[in-house]
Amino acid sequence: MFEGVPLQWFLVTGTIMFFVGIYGFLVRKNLITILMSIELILNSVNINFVAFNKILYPGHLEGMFFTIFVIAVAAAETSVAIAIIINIYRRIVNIDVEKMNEMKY
Amino acid sequence: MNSFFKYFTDIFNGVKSLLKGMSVTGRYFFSPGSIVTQQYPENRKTLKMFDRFKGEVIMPHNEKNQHHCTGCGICANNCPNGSIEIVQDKIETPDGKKERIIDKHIYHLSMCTFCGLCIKSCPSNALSWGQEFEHAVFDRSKLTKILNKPGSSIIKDITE
Amino acid sequence: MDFSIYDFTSFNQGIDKFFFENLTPFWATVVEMTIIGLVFLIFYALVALFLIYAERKVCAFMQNRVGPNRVGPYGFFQLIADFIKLMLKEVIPIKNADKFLFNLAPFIVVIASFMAMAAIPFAKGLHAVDLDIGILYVIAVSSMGVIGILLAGWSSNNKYSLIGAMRSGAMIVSYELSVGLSLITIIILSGTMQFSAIVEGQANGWFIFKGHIPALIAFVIFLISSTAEANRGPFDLAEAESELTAGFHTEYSGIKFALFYMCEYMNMFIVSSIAATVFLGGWMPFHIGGCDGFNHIMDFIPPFIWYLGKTFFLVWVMMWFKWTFPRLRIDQVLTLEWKYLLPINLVNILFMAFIVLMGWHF
Amino acid sequence: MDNATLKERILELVPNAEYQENKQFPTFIIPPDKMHDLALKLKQEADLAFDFLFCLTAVDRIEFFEVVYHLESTQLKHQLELKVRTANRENVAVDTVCDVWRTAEFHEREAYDLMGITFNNHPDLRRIFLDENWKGHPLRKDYVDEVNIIER
Amino acid sequence: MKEVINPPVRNIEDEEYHINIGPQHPSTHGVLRMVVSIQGETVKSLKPHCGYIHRGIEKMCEKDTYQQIIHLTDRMDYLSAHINNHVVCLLVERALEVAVPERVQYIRTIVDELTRIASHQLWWGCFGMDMGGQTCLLYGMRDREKIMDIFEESFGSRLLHSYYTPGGLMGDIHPNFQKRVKEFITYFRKKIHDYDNILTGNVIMQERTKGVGILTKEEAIDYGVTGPIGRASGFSCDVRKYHPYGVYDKVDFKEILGTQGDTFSRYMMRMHEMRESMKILEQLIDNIPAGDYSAKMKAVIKLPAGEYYQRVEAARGELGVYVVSDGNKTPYRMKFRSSSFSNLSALDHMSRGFKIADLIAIGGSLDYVIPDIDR
Amino acid sequence: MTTNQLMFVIFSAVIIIFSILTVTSRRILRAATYLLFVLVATAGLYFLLQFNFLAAIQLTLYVGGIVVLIIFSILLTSHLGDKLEAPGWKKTVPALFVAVFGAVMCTITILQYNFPMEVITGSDRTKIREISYSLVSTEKFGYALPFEVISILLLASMIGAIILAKKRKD
Amino acid sequence: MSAESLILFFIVGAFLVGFAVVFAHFVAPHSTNPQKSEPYECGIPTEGVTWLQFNVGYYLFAIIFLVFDVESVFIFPWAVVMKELGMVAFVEILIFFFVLGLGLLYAWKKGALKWE
Amino acid sequence: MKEADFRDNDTLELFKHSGGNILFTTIDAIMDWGRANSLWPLTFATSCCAIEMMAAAAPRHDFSRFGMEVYRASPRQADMIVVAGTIVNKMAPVLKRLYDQMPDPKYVIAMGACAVSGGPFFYNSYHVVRGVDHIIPVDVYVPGCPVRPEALLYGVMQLQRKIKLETLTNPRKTENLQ
Ligand code: SF4
Ligand code: SF4
Ligand code: SF4
Repeated sequence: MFEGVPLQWFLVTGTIMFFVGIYGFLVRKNLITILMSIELILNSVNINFVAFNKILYPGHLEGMFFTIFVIAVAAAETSVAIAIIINIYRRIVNIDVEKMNEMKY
Repeated sequence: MNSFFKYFTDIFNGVKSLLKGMSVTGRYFFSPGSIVTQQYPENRKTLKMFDRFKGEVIMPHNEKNQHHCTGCGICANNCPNGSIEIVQDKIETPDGKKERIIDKHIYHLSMCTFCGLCIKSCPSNALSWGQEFEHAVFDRSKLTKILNKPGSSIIKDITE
Repeated sequence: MDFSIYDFTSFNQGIDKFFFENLTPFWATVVEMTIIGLVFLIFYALVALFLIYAERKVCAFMQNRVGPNRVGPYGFFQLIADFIKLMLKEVIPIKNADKFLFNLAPFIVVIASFMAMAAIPFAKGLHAVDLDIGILYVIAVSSMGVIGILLAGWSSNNKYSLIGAMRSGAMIVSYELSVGLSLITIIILSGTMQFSAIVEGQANGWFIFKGHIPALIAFVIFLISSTAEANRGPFDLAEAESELTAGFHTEYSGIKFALFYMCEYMNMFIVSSIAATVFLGGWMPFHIGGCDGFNHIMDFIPPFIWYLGKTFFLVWVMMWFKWTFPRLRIDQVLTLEWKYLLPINLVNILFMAFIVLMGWHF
Repeated sequence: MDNATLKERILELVPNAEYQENKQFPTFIIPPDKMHDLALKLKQEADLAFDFLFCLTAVDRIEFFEVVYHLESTQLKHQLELKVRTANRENVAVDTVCDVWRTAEFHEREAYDLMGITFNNHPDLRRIFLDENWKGHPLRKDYVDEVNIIER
Repeated sequence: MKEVINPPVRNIEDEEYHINIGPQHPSTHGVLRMVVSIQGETVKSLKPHCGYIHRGIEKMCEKDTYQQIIHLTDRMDYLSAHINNHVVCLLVERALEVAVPERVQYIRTIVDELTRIASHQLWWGCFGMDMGGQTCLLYGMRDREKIMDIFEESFGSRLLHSYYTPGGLMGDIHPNFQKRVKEFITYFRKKIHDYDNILTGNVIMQERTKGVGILTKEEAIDYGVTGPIGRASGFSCDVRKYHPYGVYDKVDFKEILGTQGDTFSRYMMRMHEMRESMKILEQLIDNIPAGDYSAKMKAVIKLPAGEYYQRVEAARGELGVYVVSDGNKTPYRMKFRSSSFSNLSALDHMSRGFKIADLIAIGGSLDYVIPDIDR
Repeated sequence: MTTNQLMFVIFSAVIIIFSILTVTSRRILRAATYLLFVLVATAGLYFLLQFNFLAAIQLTLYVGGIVVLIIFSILLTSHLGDKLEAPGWKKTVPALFVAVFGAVMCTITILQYNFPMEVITGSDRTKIREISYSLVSTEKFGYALPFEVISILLLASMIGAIILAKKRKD
Repeated sequence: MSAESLILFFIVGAFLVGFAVVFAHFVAPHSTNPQKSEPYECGIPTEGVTWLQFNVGYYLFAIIFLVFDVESVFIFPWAVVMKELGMVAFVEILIFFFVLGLGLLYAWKKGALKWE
Repeated sequence: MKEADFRDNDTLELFKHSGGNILFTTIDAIMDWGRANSLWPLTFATSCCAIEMMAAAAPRHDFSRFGMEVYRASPRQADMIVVAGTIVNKMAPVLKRLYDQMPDPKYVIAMGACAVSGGPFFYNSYHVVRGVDHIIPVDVYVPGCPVRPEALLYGVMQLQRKIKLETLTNPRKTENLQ
């Protein structure tokens, strides 16, 4: 029943999302927002995976499994990242990357 | 190992105590006979206050529109929060003596605490308890009452 | 077995066909889903209202009272009065609150529970969607609700609601695990996640009986953790009245509060219907193997009634919990989950897997 | 300990205390500067052991204020009433006893609030009932408040 | 290379944060306001702010005669209204050295104990509600209504009766009184099992209260904490035992002492006390002697100049009244030593280091009546 | 325009708009909420592609897990009135340039490449059963090993997070 | 009925609820006074900013939750085929659980499961 | 209860507005019916009368028959405030603030002598507000000390009668009442 949406559309969406994520990653100073930008980037990649899988190799599941594992890894990454962020926050009551140089030991 | 068993006995005892509690509420749920509610406005006809119920202070009048109050003011003095004000009037009795009688026995229901001191201290037993409790009003001034009815007079005691 | 009198599948397909024959597929889908959405929304509102009424009556009876009885017969219109009142109530804008999030929060909560309802089969063939990942879908969708609560608490610029939100956030996410894991026990037994297939699988015995002890344990765990999921007492420490006045919805008034209020009951309904579907056979009538006469009589009760009966029974059990138990403290709540329910659950899954492996189940 | 020995003991501790006849408790008037020391001793000495301060009152005696302490020993079950008088109405400071009996903390705050007696060394001497910016101390006999009081 | 700097370590978990509970709050049992400093959710310290219901009763007493004062004492600790009346009556009687008829003493004792039970029932309900079990409140209130009926039949009102007068009572008890009290005892003996089942044994409640809000015996004495709370800590402080009034010296009852001093033992103390009170009632109810319901008193009561102190055991602990009389018909100075006031002062100490939820439970177990604190 | 196209357009519009808002919003919790929308819309895309399982995972893990965690940490580290500093021009302009340049380049490349169109054949829906088999099976196209490795990854991340986050007792 | 129609379902729900809110907004009375929109704090003006005291307890649970959430999501597909695959699946899950059980045990022993 | 059984009907007459057109009267009727039958009280209680308010909620008298058992702890969700007990000067601003924070339409019942007029503390007390109507507009006064639960229920019914006089065209504006 699925038809009509060309692969490019997905890819373009993914691309734009990816670069928006890149932009956020570069511009943002707050660690949590940076983390959110990274999620955007990962998500855009996932879209591509899934789209490729579905449209180019419909019988297979590789793209999907990759996505699943990416999500799982992202979850693991987030939990550690947040732990780090919280730790930093506890130390200097700030989570700005630019203030982070105070942290150097 | 001990703590391992404790882990399970804790669960067991906990669940048991919870079930015990649930049995109480469950029992009441299934016994509608235990409902104790008196449905006030519906049972208004049958609702009867205890005969000593202190609803408000009233001044009983007999059928000739007479009451016992002499206007002495003792009740007003005894009232702890000034719920009673006596307005006296001077009249001349037929035999020429000047006598004070009651003009208005003002009773602030809004302030009365139903302590009963006025009733207890009234030397001529002019006051008593009314059974009315439906007092709610929209206007506070409605709660100030004049206990002696208009045109009422005092019952002359037989002893006089 | 003959469910044909109460089979909605053909009915559904008929409607489906009707639309798809007369309209383009696009419009057919749109119209169909709009109608279904409307029907569900009405159902949603009605169930919520009924549950609020039921709760008030149930708690009244448990407390030797009569409960609402002055508005309409047996006080049944009480809820309508409440509803009208809440609709006509002022909605107070809160100073310094983040307006966007403040207004968004109830939506998230409502939508989460509303979406979850889509997958529940009310009778044979009577469901909005029948996904092959039904259970996972419901868990996934309802996990969004907690975000609404967190946002509500944070954006209302109030200490109580913030603490309440954090508490219920920590609590709900924790108990989500138990909800999921206890359902896994049944998935092992049934070998499917599709609600319709799960129900079909219980035609000759509910899973709670089929699965021996593990299913029973899973059921109890599910009941406990779903009570917590729905933020109901004794786990209602988010709105712990005696500590935090009204918890995360302290600052909500009027219709927005009504949404939260409704959601609490809806969540209760949804978790109960999941439990009824997964453990108690959903719309499947009660059957005893061998007693054909008995089974036939049971078949005549419409599945919808069976479903509602089971669900409301579980709802009633949850109300019973609420009106009996004192509230848990936050650390007790978390201890219960992480030190009791979760390990037991994990072991239970293994146990069930072992039973299935050995073929000991019925 | 019976009242007679108690009297002796107190007079021994504070020689210039003044014994007052009272049917209920042996009563002493203690000079303000001695009170804190006496309190400590009353609590600590084993034969006195007044560990329970069950009431602390301030009384406005027109010329001066009086702080009344009611003490009991939970082991020996004897009771005692002490009074401390301020010199006049203006200088109304008394030493606190709330380091000896913690319950005095609230009672002294109450006395401060309603009677205007200040307690030296009190850890947290704020008004307890009335607003911080309330004027006057209502339980004083000379307190007038036209706004709030309607006399009968 | 940059110089190694140790950043200033600010331990934000240790920073204090204030939260305000009350005056309008469902679990402060009235209008107490508590400013709680918390760290995480742990109570660091707590400042009670009273006075939201300070009505100036002591000042008003200076303008009222002794009979009139009675109705004000009702309104202090309204849950043990009779006991509050009792203390003033006893004081006047002691000052005037009036012999109160035996019957009056019996009735007063019975009514006091009924009041105590009613108060504890309400407390049980409120405590249950503080713990989150609303049903408890309704059960408590339901059973309390039985006592309210007894009161209303005899004294004409439900909560505040002004029934005692110096020297006696306002009127005699209703003929049904004894019958109803006996009915109540049989009724309540059954119901108190429900109380145990639903709350006392409950694992949630036990977990929440055991070891929470501990007050040792020394601290209890130090803080002047009396009543069930003091006894839960092992402080034997029952005025009924040590300074008997009424006919308490003639009845046999136990002063039950706890050892733990935690919330749970405070809870248990009141449960025991209800049973003890019923025991007292059973001993007295059939033996009310005949006689007058009041001693002969002058219409205007004037206490001889001097100071008087009277203590009784109210439902929440020791209630004292201190009167300085200058020989007039009104007292010169009247001070109520209310139990809740002293009990409250220990709250700060008791709740330190526990969670906010525990604070509510501790507050519930203290059972303060705010107008009793504020007067 | 078919249903699918319409849906896709809606979703990608939501994704793009809200991802832009995510990186530009100055209120951090709003940014997280926008991120939530992006993720939900992505889940919608997966539904559209009939990867139901994947969509459910996206909702459970991303929306119900990661976003919740992010919101939790925001709740802990920022106040209601807080606004992030607006990034200065010095940062924005190059970043914008990079992003726009990259996006345009990639888009052009994608559009120019000739992907095979109209290849949809075979099974239209990915059945959960297939997925499960390949996840658990140890044969070719089986993911048993990653499945186990994930558990180790989770263990590692959990230990790491606990070590990092636990209050040090000093 | 297809899965993607869920989206329409979503939209209908959101729209109708939104309609209710907007409707209520129009019919409800409005009035203002200076204190109405102040935050409620038991009738006392709030002091200081409203923000939560930093409390590690809450989010530590969120972290552990996330980890277990990933885990449970992976068990779902396993559970579906457990019946058919039998022993292989059972062994796999044993290993899986063993590793995760270690994690849980670690968290337990470290006191991360104790709320403070 | 019949109209004639109620007290103070003449004051109620004064509140009556002249009727609108038929459409509006039906809507008004529905609206007022909803409001009158769904009065959620704020948990607000200061002293003795509060106990009787609780007694009214207790099984014997059961507030919930009126649909009133939904005590809301937050003023944002309450429709009505039952001022049960004495209000003192220190409490007055708090009460005012709570009242202000309630959403419209909101109603006030002054329960007990203290709330009506200061009651036993009218004379000689230095800290008592003599009637809450000095602070907030009161709809119904229920005297008594304490008020019997039945009397409170009666007061609620009086309030319901008053609510039923509201119209859409002439809504109740609490801010103008003062
Ligand atoms: S009522 Fe009695 S006391 Fe009062 S004025 Fe009349 S006669 Fe005197
Ligand atoms: S009952 Fe008491 S308060 Fe009421 S008028 Fe009589 S004396 Fe005054
Ligand atoms: S009216 Fe009477 S019962 Fe009510 S609060 Fe005032 S003093 Fe107490």
